[in-house]
Amino acid sequence: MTLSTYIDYVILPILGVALLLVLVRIFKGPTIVDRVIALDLLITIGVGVITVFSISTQKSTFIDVAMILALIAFLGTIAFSYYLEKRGRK
Amino acid sequence: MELLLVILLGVLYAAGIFMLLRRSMVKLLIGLILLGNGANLMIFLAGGITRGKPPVIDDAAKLFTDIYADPIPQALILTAIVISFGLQAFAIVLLKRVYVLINSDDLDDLNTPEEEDI
Amino acid sequence: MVKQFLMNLLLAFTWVALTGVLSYSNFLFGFAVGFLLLWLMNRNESDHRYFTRVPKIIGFFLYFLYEMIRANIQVAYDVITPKFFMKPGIVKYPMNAKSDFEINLLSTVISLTPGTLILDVSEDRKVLYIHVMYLRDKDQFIQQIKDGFERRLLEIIR
Amino acid sequence: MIDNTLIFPVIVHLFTAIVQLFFWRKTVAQRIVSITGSLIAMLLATRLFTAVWNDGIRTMQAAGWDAPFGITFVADVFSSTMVLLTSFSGLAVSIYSATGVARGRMLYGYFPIFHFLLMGLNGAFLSGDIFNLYVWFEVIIIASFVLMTLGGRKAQIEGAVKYMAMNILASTFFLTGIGILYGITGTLNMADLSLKIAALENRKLVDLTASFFIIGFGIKSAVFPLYFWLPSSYHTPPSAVAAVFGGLLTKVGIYALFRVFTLIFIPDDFLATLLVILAIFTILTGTFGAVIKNNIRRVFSYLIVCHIGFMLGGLGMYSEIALTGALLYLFHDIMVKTNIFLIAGLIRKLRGTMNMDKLGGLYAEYPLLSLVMALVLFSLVGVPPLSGFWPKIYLFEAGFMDGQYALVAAIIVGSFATLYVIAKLWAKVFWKDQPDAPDGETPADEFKPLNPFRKSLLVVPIVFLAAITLYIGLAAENVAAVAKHIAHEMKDISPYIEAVLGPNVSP
Amino acid sequence: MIDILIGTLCTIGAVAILIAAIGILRMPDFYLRLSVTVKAATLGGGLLLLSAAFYFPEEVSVTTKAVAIIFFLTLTAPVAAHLIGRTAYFIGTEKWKGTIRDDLAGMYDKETHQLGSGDNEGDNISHPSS
Amino acid sequence: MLFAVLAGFIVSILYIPFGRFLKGKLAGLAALLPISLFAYFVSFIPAVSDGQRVTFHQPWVPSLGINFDFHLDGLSLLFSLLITGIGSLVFLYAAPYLRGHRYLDRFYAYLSLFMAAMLGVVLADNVLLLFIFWELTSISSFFLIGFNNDNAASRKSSLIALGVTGGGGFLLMAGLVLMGHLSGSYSIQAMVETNEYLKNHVLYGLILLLVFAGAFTKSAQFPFHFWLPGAMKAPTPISAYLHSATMVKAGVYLLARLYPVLGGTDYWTYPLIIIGGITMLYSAFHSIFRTDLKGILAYSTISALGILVFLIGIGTPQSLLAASVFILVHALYKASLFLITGVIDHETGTRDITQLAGLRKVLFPLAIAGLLAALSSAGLPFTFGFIGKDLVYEATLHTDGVMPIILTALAVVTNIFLLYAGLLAGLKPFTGQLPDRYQRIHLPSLLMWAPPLLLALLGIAFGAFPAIADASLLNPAASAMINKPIDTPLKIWHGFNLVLLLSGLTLALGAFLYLMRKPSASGLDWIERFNNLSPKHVISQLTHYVRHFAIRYTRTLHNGLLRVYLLRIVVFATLLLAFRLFAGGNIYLLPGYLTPLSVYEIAVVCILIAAIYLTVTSSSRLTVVVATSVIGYGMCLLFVFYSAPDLAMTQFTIDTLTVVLFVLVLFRLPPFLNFANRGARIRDWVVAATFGAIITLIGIQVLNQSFDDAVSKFYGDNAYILAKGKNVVNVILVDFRGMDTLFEIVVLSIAAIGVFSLLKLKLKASEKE
Amino acid sequence: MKSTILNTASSYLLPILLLFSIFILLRGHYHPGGGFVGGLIASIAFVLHSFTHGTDDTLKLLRIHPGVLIPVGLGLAVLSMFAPVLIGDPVMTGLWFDEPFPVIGLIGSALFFDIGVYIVVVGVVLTILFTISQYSE
Ligand code: NA
Ligand code: NA
Repeated sequence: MTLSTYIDYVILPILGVALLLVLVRIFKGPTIVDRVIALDLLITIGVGVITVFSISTQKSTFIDVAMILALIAFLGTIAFSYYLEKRGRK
Repeated sequence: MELLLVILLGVLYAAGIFMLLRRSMVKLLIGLILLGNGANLMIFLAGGITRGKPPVIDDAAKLFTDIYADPIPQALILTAIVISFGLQAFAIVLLKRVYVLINSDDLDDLNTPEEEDI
Repeated sequence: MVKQFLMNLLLAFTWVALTGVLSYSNFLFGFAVGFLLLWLMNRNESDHRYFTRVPKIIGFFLYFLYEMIRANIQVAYDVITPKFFMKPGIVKYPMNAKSDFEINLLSTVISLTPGTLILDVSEDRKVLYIHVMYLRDKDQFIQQIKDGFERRLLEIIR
Repeated sequence: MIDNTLIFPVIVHLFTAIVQLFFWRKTVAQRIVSITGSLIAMLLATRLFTAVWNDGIRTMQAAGWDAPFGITFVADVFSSTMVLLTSFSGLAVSIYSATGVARGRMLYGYFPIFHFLLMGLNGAFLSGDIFNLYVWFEVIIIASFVLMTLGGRKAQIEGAVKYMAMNILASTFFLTGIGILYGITGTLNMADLSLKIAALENRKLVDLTASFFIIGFGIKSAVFPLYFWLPSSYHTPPSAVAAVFGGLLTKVGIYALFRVFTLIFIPDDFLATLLVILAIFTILTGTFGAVIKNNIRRVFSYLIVCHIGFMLGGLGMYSEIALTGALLYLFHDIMVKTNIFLIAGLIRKLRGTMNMDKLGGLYAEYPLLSLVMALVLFSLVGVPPLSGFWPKIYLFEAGFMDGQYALVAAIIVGSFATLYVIAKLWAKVFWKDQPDAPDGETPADEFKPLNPFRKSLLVVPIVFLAAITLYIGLAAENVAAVAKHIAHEMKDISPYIEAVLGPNVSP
Repeated sequence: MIDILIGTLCTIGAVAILIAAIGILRMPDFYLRLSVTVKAATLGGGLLLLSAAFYFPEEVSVTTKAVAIIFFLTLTAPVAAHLIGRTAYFIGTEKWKGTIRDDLAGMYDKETHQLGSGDNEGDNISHPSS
Repeated sequence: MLFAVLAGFIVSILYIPFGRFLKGKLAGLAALLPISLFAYFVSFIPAVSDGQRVTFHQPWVPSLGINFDFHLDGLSLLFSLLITGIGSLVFLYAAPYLRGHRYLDRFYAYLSLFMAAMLGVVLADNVLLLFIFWELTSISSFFLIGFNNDNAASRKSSLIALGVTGGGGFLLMAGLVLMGHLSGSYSIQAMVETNEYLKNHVLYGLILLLVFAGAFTKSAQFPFHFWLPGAMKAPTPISAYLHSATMVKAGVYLLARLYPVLGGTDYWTYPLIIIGGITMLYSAFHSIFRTDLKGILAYSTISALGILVFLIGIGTPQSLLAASVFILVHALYKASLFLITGVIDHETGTRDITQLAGLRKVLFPLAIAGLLAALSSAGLPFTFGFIGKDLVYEATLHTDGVMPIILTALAVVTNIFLLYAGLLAGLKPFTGQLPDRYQRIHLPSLLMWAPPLLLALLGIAFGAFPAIADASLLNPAASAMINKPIDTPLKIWHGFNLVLLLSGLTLALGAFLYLMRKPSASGLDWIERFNNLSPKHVISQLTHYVRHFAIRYTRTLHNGLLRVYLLRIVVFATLLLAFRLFAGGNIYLLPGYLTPLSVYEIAVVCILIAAIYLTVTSSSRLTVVVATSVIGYGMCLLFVFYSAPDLAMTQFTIDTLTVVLFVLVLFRLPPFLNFANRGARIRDWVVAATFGAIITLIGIQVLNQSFDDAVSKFYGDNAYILAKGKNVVNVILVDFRGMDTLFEIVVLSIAAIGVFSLLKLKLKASEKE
Repeated sequence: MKSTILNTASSYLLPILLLFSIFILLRGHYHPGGGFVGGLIASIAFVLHSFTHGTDDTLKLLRIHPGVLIPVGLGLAVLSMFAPVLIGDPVMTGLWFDEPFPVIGLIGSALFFDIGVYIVVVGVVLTILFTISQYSE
C-alpha cells in the first residue's frame, strides 16, 4: 500500500468523519457560540484535509490554500465574538 | 462524483430560490449568495472537473506534462466571486440602511404609498 | 545576546551557502554547528546567557510537547469513553508575568495544553481566569502552573 | 479591420471617473471634468460611428490575443450606434447634473459613478465576448445601485432593494447561462459561439441555454412578467439618474437580447412566439399602469415598460423589417426617454412636485420651454412626423407580413395609451392653472433663484436631446438607413464573424 | 521509511482531529467543548502539516509554509478560543452541572465588561449563571 | 406645391420668435397666408377642370416609400380651396374676435399649423404622408380646442377629441400600412391601379375596418360623434373652421379619396350607408333639442357628415357628385352660421337660443347672412342648398332594390330636422322682439360681419348660378372619386318629379316644425334623459371600466411585495426551462462521465447539503450566517479537490470577509419573524424544489455534452511561452482575459464608493433632487 | 473590543499578515495567489487590527483614508493596461523585462496590473468595513 492510497482510504475518510461530527454540533448548537467554535474546528480540519490531500495528489500547490485558511480562519471567530460582546453590552 | 455535485447544484439553486421568497431581507441576501454559489458551481461543473491537477505549470517545466484542469471556468468563477462580493457588500449595507429607515428587515414594509411621491 | 544569535544565524547561512544544499535540515545542521563553534569560542562569562538559553528553550519546548501529549491522551480517553471523569471549574490564577508579551505567551501555552483554557485576563493584568477540566484542588493547580509553565517561560524571556 | 482605438469611448469615461475620484469633494472640478469627458466621449463616439459606417466592422483583440483566445471588442454599426446614442444621452445628463443634482450627492461620488456607468454601457455595447459582457453588466448594475441609493430617502432605498434583488437574480441567470454555454461550446467569444452553437447537434441544450439568456436579459429589460423592478424603482432616484436609467439602462438589456438572439441563438418558432406573446403582455401591462398613475415619473416608468414591448415584439417577429422597426424604436426611445426624465426633473425644479394634480400653469409661464417639452412628449407618442412615428410603420408592416395581428393591435393600444397619458399630462401640467397648495405651503421654486448660466445648464440638455429627436423624426431616412443596415447585419451575420475570426471561417 | 514516518504522523494527527470532533460533539457544555477542540485540533493539524513538510523535502517553500502554518495555528487558536470563551461567558452560556467552581462569577462589570481581579473578594462557590 | 403645404408650418414656427409683434392691431396680417394660398389654388382651377392633374415629388424617406408626393385633382382642389378660402375668412375674423387675447400669437400659430396640415391631407398622394398630416390635424386641433386652457371643460373636450381622433388615427395608420404592404406602394394613384387585388384580398375586410375606424372617428360618425359637440368649447372661429370645412371633413375626404381604391363593394357600401344613415338621423334628431347655438350647429354638422358618408357609401356617380356638392354647400352655410354665432356670442355673451331674439335690429348684416345661410341650409329653391338636397334625393332614389325607399325616407326625415336646425340657428336669433338688455349692442368690426355674409352670399350665388362651380370644381371632384370623367351639369330645375316632391315635403314639414316648436330647456332635459343610452355615456362607462380594470390589474400585479415578484419570475423561469427540457428529444438522467467517488468528498457534499438545510430552516440570524459560511468553506474544499487552488483561496477569504460584514451589520437587527403561513411555505418549497430539480437535470444534460477545448488548450500551451506565467488561472486573469479583471475591480471600487456614500451621505432637507 | 491577549496578538499578526499578503501578490503569476487574494489578506490584517484597536486607530496607522487607495490602484492598473497603447499595441498587451528577477520571476506589465488590483482590493475592503464599523459605533 502506497502512502497515497493509505491517505485516500484511511486518513481522509477519518477526517471526513470528523467533519461530519463537527457538522452535527453545528446543527445541535445549542448556542451560537457552540456553532462558532464548531465552525472554527471545521476550518481547522479543513486545513488538515487540504494538507493530506496535497500529499495524496503530490501537488504542494494545495498547501498554499491550507496556509490561507490557517491564517485567516480565526478572523471569523473574532468577528463573532466582537458582535456578540457588543450585542451583549447593549 | 458529478452526479453528487449536480444534485448539490440543484439543492443550492432550490435553497437560494426558497430564501428569495421569504419576507426577511437577510434571508433574501442569503438566497442571492446561495444562488451565486450555485452559478459558480454550474460553471465549474459545466467546464468539466478534474481531480488534483491544478492548472499550474511545474516549477521546472515550461509546459504541462500531465493533464490539467480547465483553467477557464476557474478564471470565470474567480471573477464572478469577486464581483458578487462587491454586490453583496453593497447589498448588506443597504440592508443596514433599510433597517435604520423602517426599523425592521421585513420586505413587505418597503412600500411608501404613491401619495408621498415628490 | 542578540549579537550572538545573529552571528549564529550568519554561520548557519554560510554553511548552507558552502554546502550548496538549500534545505531545512541542512540549515538546522549549520545552525547547530555554528552554535557549537560559538559556544566553544565564547570566553566571556558575562555573555554566557545565550548559551544557557538555547538549551532552556529546547527544554521548554520538549516539556510543552510532553505536557500536551500527556494531557491530550487524558482528554482523548475521557472523550471516547462513555463516562466523564471531569471536574471542570474556572479558576482565578494570580500571574507573575507582567508584560503583554509575557502574558500572551503564557496564556497561549496554557491554552494549548489540554484541560486548561484561558478565559480572560483581568483589567489590571494581575490574574488570569483559567477554565480547568480536571480541577481537583485549586491551590495545587495554581502551584502546578506556577512551577511548570510560568517559571520556565519567565526564565527564558527575562 | 483591426482598430485599437475603438475602446476609447470606454476608456475616456474610465479616465474621467478616475480623475474625478482624485478630485473627491471638489465639486466644481468634477463638474468641469464630467462635461469635458462627456464631450470628448461624444466626439470619439461620433468618430467611431463614422468610421464603422464608412469602412465596416472594426475589431480590437485585447492584449493582442487573436479571437477566440482573448477578449474581442467589436464595433459594428449596431454597437457604434448605441455608443453614439449613449454619448448624446451622457453629455446631456452630464450637463444637466451640473445644476440638477444636489451638491451633497456630488460630494459623495455622483459624478465618478455616473461615468463608470457610462463606461459600463459603452463596454457592454462594444464587447464581443459573452463573459466580458457579463462583467460590463455588473459594472452597470453596481453603478446603478449606487446612483439609485445615493443620498437615499426612504422611497429611494425601498425601490433600490427591489431593483437590486431582481437585477442580481437576473445576473445569476445570465451567469448560469454563460456557464452552460461554455460547457457546451468551450468558448466565450460571441462570433465563435455563433459558429459553435449553429453546429451543435443537441438543439435541446441550445434551447435550454437560450432560455437562461431570455430570463436574464428579460429581467434586465423589464419584460412581462419579469418587469416588476422597474415601476418599483424608477420614480425614486434624482431625475438626472432616472434619465440615464430610463434612457439607457433597460435598453442595454434590449441590446443584449438583440445581440445574443441574432448572433448566437436564432429564435425557433416557439421562442419567437413566446417573445411576441411576452411583447403583447408587456405593452398591455405598461399601458394599464401608465393610464392610472398620477405621478409623472411613475407614468413614464410604465411607459418604458410599454415601449419595451414594442421592441421585443420586433425581435419576436424576426424579419428584417421587424428588426428595423424595433431598432428604429430603440434609437428614438433612448433619446426621448432620457429627455422626458430630464423634463420631469426640470418640472420638479420649477414646481417642487411631480404629482400631476399639484402641477399646472407651465404653459402660461414658460411658453418656449413648454414648446420644447411638447415636442419631446409628442415625439414619445409618435405623432408624425416625429421620431416615434417611423418605427411603427415598420412594426405594423412586419406584423401584417407575419400575421401577428394581436401584436399590431397591442402596439396600437400601447400607442393610443401613450397618446392619452401624454395628452392628459399636457392638460394637467401645462394647461391647467397651478392649483393652490392645500396646506397653504407652496412648494419651492428652485429654478427662479438660479442665475442664467445655471438655468441654461438645466435647459440646454433638454433642447439638445430634443434637437436630436427632431432630427430622428425629420431625417428619418438617414436613421432608418442605419437601422436597416443593422437589421441586415443581424440577418446576415457572416461579416461580423469574419471581422472577428478572420476571413477563412464561414458560418 | 520516510513513508512510514509520514503515515504515522498522519494517523496520529487524524486521530487527534477525530478526537477533537468527537469531543465537540460529546462534551456536555460549551467551555469543555472549546477546551477540548482547541488543542486537539491544533495538535492534529500540526502533525498533518509536519507530515507534509516531510513529504516534500526537496521543496523548501513547502516546509516553510508548513512551519508557518503550524506557527500560525499555535498563535491564533488560543487567542480565538479566549475571545469566544469570554464572550460566551458574557452572554451567559450555561455551564455543565458538574462544574465545581467559578471564580469569574460576578467579576465582570455589567455595563463596561471590565474584568476585575477580585483581590478583595473571597473565593466564591460556583453556581451556574442562567 | 411643397412650399404651399409647408408655408403654414413655416409661418407657425416664425410665430415663435416674431409672434409678439402680431398680437395687436396687425393680427389680421396673419390672413395673408391663407389668402395668398387661396389665390395660388384658384390658379389651378382651369387646369384641373380640364382634367389635368398636378403632381409634385420630393424625396423624404424613400426607404419607407414616404416622400413628398402631392397630387392635385378635382377633389383635392375642392378641399384646398375650402381650406384656404374659409381659412382666409376665419383668419380675418379671428383678429377682432380675439383682440387683446394674450395668446393671440399662439392662436395663429396653431391655426396656420392646422391649415397646413389640412392642406397636406388633401394634397398628399402617399397614404402615409396623408396620415402624417392627418395626425397633425388631430394634434393641432387638440391645441385649438383646448385653446382656453384654463377652462377645465375645454381641456376635457380637447382630450376627448384627441382621444377619439388619435385612437382612430392609429387604427387608420395600421390600415394604411396594410394597404401599402399589400399593394406594394403607398401611392394612392398606384393603389388605384391595383385596387382589384386589394378588394379581393383576404385582408380587405380588415383594411376597411381600420380605414373606417380612422374616417369615422375623424368625421364624427356614430358612435364616435360625441367628441364633436364637446369640441365646441373652442373659440368660435376655430369651431367654424374645424367643423365646416376642415378637420371633420378630413374623414369624408379620406373615404372619397380611397373610394377608387377600396370602394364599390358590399363591404364598403353597407357599413357606410348604415353608419352614415344612423349618424345623420340620430344627430339631426338631437340637434332639434339643443338650445345652445353651437350645440345645434354641432349636431347638424354631425348629421351633415353622416349624409356625406352615406352618399359616399351609396357610391353611384350621382351620389358622389351629390357628395361633392354637399361638401361645398355645407361648408359655406355652416361656416357662415358658426361665424354668426360667434358674433352673437361675442356681443351678447350668450348662445342660448331661448334668450336670443330680434338681433336683426342691431346686427343687421348678420341677420342677412343668417337668413341666407339658413335658407341655403334649408335647401330653398335657388339656393345652393337646394341643389345639394336634390342631388341627395336623386342619389338615394337611384339605388337598387328596396333600398331607395328606406334610404330616401331616412334622408327626408334627416333633412326635415336639419332644416329646422338651420332655421333655428340662422333665423331665430334675429326674429322677434329684441330684449332690452341687447339694445346697446353695436355692430362689430367689418372683419367680423363681412366673412359670414360673404359666405352666405356665395351659397346663394352658387345656387343661382350653379354653372360657376359645377364644371370647374364639382364634376372634377366627383370624377376624382370614381376615377373617370364626369360631366353632369348642375341644374336648378329638374322639372316636376319625385325629387321635387320630396324637396317640397321636406321644406313644408321643416317649416312647420320651426313654426310649431319653440326650443326650450325642457326639450333639452327630455333628450338628456336618454343620456345613459348615448354612445358618449356608453363609451365613458367603458372607459371607466377599463380604468378600473387597469387599476385592479396594476395593483394585483404590482402589489408591492418583492417576494411575489420574485415568485412570478421564478415560476416563469421554471415553466420556460421545464418546457424546453421536456419538449421533444430524449433526456439524459445520468452524467455522461463520472469521476470516481471518495468518502471524504461525499462527506463534503453532505456537509454542504446539511449546511444549506440549516441555512434555510434556521430561525436565528447568526446560525444562518454560520451555516452560510460553512457552505462557503465546503465550496472551498470542493475547489481544492477539483484542482482550483486559486478559487479555493479567493472563496475562503471572501467568505470570511462576508461573515465579518454580516456580523457588523446584523448588529441590532431583531430576530427573524416567521411571517409566512404554512401554505405559502409549502408553495415556495414546491416552486424552489421544482426549480432545483430542473437545474439538476439541465446540469446533467450539459455534462453529457463534450466540447472543443481549443481555447483552454491554447491557454495551457502558451501561458508560459507567450504570457510568461505558470499559474494559468492567474495568467488568464491578468493577461489573456485581463479586461475582465480590470473592470471587475471597477465593480469593487464602485461598491466601496457606494457603501461609503450610502452610510455617510445625509442630504440636507433642501437637497431633494 | 478590549482584550489584552488579542491586542498583543494583533500587533504582531498585522506585520506578519501584511508580509504574507505581499508574498501572495508577487508569486501570483507562478503559483496560486495574486492581487486579489493578496489584497484580501492585507485588508484582513487591518480589519483584525481595527477589531482590537478601534477603527480610528487603524485609520491613524494607515495615515491616509483607504478610499484614496481606490483611484491610486485603479490608476495603476489602467496605466499598466494602457502603456502598450503608447507604443502602438492593443490595450493590455503584456510588456516584459527580459531578465527574470529573483523570487518574483519575470517582471512585466501584468505584475503592475496585479499590484493595482491589490491596492484597489485593499482600498475597497477597508473602505467598506471601516465605513460600516464607524457607522455602527
Ligand atoms: Na490546557
Ligand atoms: Na491568482
